Amino acid sequence: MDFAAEDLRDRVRDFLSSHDHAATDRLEFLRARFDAGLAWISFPVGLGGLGAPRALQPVVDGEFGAVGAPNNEPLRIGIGLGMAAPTILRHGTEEQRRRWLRPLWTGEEVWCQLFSEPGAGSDLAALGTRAVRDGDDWVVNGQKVWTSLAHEARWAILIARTDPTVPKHQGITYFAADMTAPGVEVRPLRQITGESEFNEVFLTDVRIPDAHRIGDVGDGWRVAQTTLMNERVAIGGGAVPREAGMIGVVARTWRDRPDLRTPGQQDTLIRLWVAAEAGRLAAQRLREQLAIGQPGAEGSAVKFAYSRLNQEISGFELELLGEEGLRYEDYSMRRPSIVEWERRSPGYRYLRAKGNSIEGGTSEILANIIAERVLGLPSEIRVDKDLPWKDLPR
Amino acid sequence: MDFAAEDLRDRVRDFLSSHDHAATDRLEFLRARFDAGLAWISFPVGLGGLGAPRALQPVVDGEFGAVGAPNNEPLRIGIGLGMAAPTILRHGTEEQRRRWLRPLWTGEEVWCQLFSEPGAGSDLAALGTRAVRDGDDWVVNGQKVWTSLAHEARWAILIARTDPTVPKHQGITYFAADMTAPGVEVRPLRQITGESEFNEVFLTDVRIPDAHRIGDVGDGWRVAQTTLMNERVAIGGGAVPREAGMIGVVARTWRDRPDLRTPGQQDTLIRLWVAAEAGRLAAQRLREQLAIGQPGAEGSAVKFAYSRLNQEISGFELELLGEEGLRYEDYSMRRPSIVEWERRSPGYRYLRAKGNSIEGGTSEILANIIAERVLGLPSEIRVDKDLPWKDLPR
Amino acid sequence: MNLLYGEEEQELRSAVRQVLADRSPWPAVLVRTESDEPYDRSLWRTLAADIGCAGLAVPEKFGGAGASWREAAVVAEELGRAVAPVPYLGFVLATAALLASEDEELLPDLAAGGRTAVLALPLSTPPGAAVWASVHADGASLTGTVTSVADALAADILIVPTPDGLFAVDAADVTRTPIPSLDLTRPLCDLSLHGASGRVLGDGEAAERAWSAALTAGAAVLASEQLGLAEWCLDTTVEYVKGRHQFGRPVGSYQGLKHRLAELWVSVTQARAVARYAAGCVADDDSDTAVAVSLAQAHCSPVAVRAAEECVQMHGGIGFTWEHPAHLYLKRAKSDAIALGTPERHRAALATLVDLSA
Amino acid sequence: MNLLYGEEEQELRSAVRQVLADRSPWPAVLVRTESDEPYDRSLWRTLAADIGCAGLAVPEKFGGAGASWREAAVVAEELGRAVAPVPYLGFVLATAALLASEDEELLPDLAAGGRTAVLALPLSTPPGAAVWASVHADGASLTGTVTSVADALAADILIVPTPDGLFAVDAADVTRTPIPSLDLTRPLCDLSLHGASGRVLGDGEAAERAWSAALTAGAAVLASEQLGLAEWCLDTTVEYVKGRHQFGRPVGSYQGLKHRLAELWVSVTQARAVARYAAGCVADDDSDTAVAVSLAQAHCSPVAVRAAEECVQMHGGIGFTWEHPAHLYLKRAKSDAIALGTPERHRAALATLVDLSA
Repeated sequence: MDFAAEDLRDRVRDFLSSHDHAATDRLEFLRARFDAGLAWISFPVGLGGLGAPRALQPVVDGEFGAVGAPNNEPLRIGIGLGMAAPTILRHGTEEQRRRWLRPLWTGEEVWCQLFSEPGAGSDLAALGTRAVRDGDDWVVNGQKVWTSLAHEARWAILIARTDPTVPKHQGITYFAADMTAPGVEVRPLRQITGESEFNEVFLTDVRIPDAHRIGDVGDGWRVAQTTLMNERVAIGGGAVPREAGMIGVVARTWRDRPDLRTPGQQDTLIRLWVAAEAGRLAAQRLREQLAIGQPGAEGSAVKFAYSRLNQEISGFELELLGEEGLRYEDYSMRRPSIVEWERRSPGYRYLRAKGNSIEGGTSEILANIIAERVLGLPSEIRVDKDLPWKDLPR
Repeated sequence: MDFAAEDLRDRVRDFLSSHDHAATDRLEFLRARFDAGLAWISFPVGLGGLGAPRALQPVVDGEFGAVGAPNNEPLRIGIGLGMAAPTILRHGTEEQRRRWLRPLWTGEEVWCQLFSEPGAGSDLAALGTRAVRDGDDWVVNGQKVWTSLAHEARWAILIARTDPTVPKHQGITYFAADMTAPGVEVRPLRQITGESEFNEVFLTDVRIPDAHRIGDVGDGWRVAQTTLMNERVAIGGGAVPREAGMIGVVARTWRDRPDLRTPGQQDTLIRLWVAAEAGRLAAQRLREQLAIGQPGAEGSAVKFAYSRLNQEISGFELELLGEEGLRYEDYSMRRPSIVEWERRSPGYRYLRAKGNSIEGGTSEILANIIAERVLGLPSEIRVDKDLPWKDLPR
Repeated sequence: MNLLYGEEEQELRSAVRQVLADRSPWPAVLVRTESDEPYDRSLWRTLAADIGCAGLAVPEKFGGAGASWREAAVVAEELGRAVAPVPYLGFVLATAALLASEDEELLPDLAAGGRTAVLALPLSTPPGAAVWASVHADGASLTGTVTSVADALAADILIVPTPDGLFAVDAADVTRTPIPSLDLTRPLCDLSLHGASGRVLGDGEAAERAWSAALTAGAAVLASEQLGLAEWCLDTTVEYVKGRHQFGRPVGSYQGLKHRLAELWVSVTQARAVARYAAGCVADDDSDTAVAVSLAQAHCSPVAVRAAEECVQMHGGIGFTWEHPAHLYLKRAKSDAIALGTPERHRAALATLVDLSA
Repeated sequence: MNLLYGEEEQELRSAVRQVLADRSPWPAVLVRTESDEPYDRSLWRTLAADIGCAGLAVPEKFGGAGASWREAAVVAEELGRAVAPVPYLGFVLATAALLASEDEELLPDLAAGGRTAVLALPLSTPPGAAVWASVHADGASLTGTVTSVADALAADILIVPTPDGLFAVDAADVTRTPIPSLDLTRPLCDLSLHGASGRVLGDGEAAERAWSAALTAGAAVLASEQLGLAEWCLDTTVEYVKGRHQFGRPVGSYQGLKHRLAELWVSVTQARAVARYAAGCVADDDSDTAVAVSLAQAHCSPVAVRAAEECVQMHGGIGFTWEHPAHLYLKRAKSDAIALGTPERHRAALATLVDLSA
């Protein structure tokens, strides 16, 4: 079936004419939208979609947005939408898809991701959380870390080791874990900014029905690739204007505060401005490539450059401010749900930016990826490929 | 025997009273000084020395210098003095010491070093020049490179492979090679500056008597360590004044040429000035440590920092000069014997400085040395340790 | 503004690259640097006339191909990749000055790849600089000197800015003294005019606009040359470290080098975006052109220099020898960084343009 | 000038290090940052009085130990290593001001480790800055505010610069408002004086000389603190990457990290030399003192920041958590970089001092 943007606009208009968003309960409205195949249009019919091209999704979202219809708060449920859903769709059973996808999309059930562990960060496949078969269940023990939304989530995508006697990539299995099950303990993980965006999750004899296994036993690493690939695709939608982000903050400070300016800082500021603008144009060029279907490896470059730039600009900003840079806002423990760079203090920006080169793939790992996958340089000598997981040096 | 500086001064005065340096032939004078044990005073009696502490050498050299006595042109024969002599002393036979040390010290016989090869730079022990035993001789074939003074040298210290079937460090033997022997061909190696300080040396069926072997067969790598250790000890004698070297050149240009100055360059210039001064003080502190017998690993740091600084300053200088930086002096092929930074053009400084991070240990190798030997970080995984040389990947 | 390459640009690139590979491999470039004939005139004729590089940015009404500076910038990328000994940069500057002057007399011949012209200014002159008052006109008779002019040795016509207007002068009427140039593949010369006869192309503000437009277009095209040069250095270094073994491993498997090369690749990726943006702005006469061009120069100059410096360093000893091409790129990269304004000059210009002065 | 540590300095270092290890391990420091008692007064008494740190730079005639700023700088190294919650930097500034004022009344008590004083200036004030005219004296009665003063919360005496002279004020007579400070281990406060009674220590040029000397000595000692901080970060990171395994290898065996740590070690080595030189110059009242101090600040500030930033990064996720000490060092390092003048301010000062201004 060939879809044109106009067909989709018609469908939305038809839907809206029979569902008055102002008069319908928010959740009812979202469920109806899902059932009409107007949720994620590229998903199959019956699972919130129409089998339409993914590229047309903005058309649908735009139509709903234009009339002010309620949305599913995509930022809040980003992990479910971006990572869990594509994995469930691709590797889940029909029953799993029907059970999980609808409340995931409507936001009734928030999902989180139980992948990283204290001992398995960059080397995720070294994870040590154990899942042992017991009748129709799996019994899970271990510790996960850097889990956004764990304290709000109903479900988690989880990878755990089901066979420690084979090499590390082979003994992993992928599950959906019920975050309300006994033995799941969520503790906030406090960051250097004083607040806590993330959690640690302790799993003690948590029972997961085998029916909640996604993919085959021992095939979890391959299943997780679907999740991770979707994590890295995200590069933002539309064009970003000049001086968006941190460079804009410091540029405004410079313009508004002649008292802070010195000739010696001008050249440094412009170097940062140039780096920001070069990064912005490179990201724009990448979006143009993606739009015409050339994948382009520049995505890693964009994240790599962005991290460094945020750190350099925020470091410069503090020294530019001098005395004001010595003063912080508030180190007391809070639980923000998103990072708001511009509305926070310079000290917060400086500290929070340190996480940019660690979260979502360290800059070192990104550089390895660029070196090996883009430039084709020989890989590091690997000592862990063929060793059983239990014999790995740690 | 305990030596005091005063004893040594007396000896020099005695020597000078019986050898009028103005009336004596230069070579005769130097030979007599050697025979009097006043050449390298830490060497044994009979081999140019007195068995005196090395730290007192400046006293003797100072006395001779003060009266204007002829010297042995230490810069010209640096390889012999700094590397060949300590190796011959330590590993040579008594006959070899007597044959080679005296004309080496007087400068009658210039020495060069045949170590590096095109395929064995940082990984010197991978060298492929072969030496095969034939009666009382060894027959040598191979190519050496980056050989200073090869075109003026009478002798060379040479390492060559005598057994390719054992791991690389074990199959090497150390020789003294007669540079006038048949089969030795010296070709100038032209650098990016246009001129040629170095040579390539091609060895074709060169016969070396076994009597010119230094150390045991297969023990050449150990013998070469004496040579290389002495190469790296060199860190210059006295205190260096502020703004010596390249930073002084560019600082003078800045002061003398107000037309070139811009506010945007001042901060960069001062960054370089600070780096130069920090490097200078670090080198001074190292000398103080050496003077009280604390070895200190800072030597590698000094060379590492010096290379980068020279490159950064000379790069800055060219851009500061603008149009003048576009003009070179002369790319025609010449054979200078020493590098004269200050008397040459900015373009030459820029190009020649590129060699600083390659010659005498690349900056990458120095960083490895610092990381592993100073900081104690785990060494790189080595795939070549136990492989026979002939089976190494190349 | 689209920052990608169109299909026609890719075809143009292939054609130029093929000619350069056939006719100007680096050993030939190296030998030529010490010959009596530093420019390859025959190669230039092929590129300019047969491939049509000379007329790309020239509208059809002046006998050109009616493409744009975008396509001209693609040619510069390939010439930078090959450090080709052709007078393209000087030609770009002259053509841009003539286009701004709407000169019907010279443009058709130039666009057809007939005669060659250069702008008679020191190569280091940045856009927006007050032009050297080093040549004066007495009527149509020009006297004075201009130092460090690029590509003038290969030119038939010199476009000479003076305080009295912009003039076209027959190169044969000017004394051209070659000078030893840092960049072996783009030799400079000093010009000396003793009453040379000039044809006025414009005066007053029109003349200033003309050479200002020329310097701007030249700086944009230069950024693309720097991009191509950086790409060659990166590609060549990557290939070398894949094959060079030390300690039983390819040196390209050591993370120290890998991370530096990855960082360089990131910078080159950005250089491609900013160079495309600058070329596009000049092509469209966009109001952001001055910012785009200074941005491109401020970014691409240091990237090209770093690419060439890393190329030398990662080749180890061999990269420090005359017999390896790395030095040709190092010299071109450093010379390009000074050409048409150093990065620091362009940053200072940006500070004014985007209201970030101290 | 000798840049090494003497035997007595090494003994002093050992004593201080031992006390800090026993009494102020980092978990205790971390807990204290969120307590009501941000300074460890008992620890300070031990260091100041028992070990004798307070009197090091004070001549015997004022009741001190008659050592010098060299020894005081060694103490700062160790305190930087431990991000110790004691008011040493403020104390150094106050002592230097009192020494310059030759004040016989306060010095003996301070030198004995009795009362504690700080200089009432914003921590960001660089040597040579025109002093804030934010407090005015009406006779001996002082009114005004001073913002962002370090260590004042722990002080008994405030040494207050005013346009009318330098005054000693009882801290109890001043309103001290703690402010959330970037650096958790050196909290700042704002001072508010409402007719507080001051004792004049000097006026006119003598007063200016006193606070100028204080800022200079403080900046020199701060460089040593930065050195110690950078050493801790380097040592801790090296230990961590030796033990942390990823992909079956210690991460410290990867060349990318090794080279960065080697570079950091080179910079720290240089920081040690310049910090020693600055301390020596201040101790000897050398004519090169102004250069030495700005050099030390211009070099040591960025080195300490880089060391702390690399410490966070190379620890990966754990380094970004509140429960790991790295952030205490990061915050101190960045705060130190602003304290007593940013590196850029010191470079600007050097430009004037060594005749390299634009």
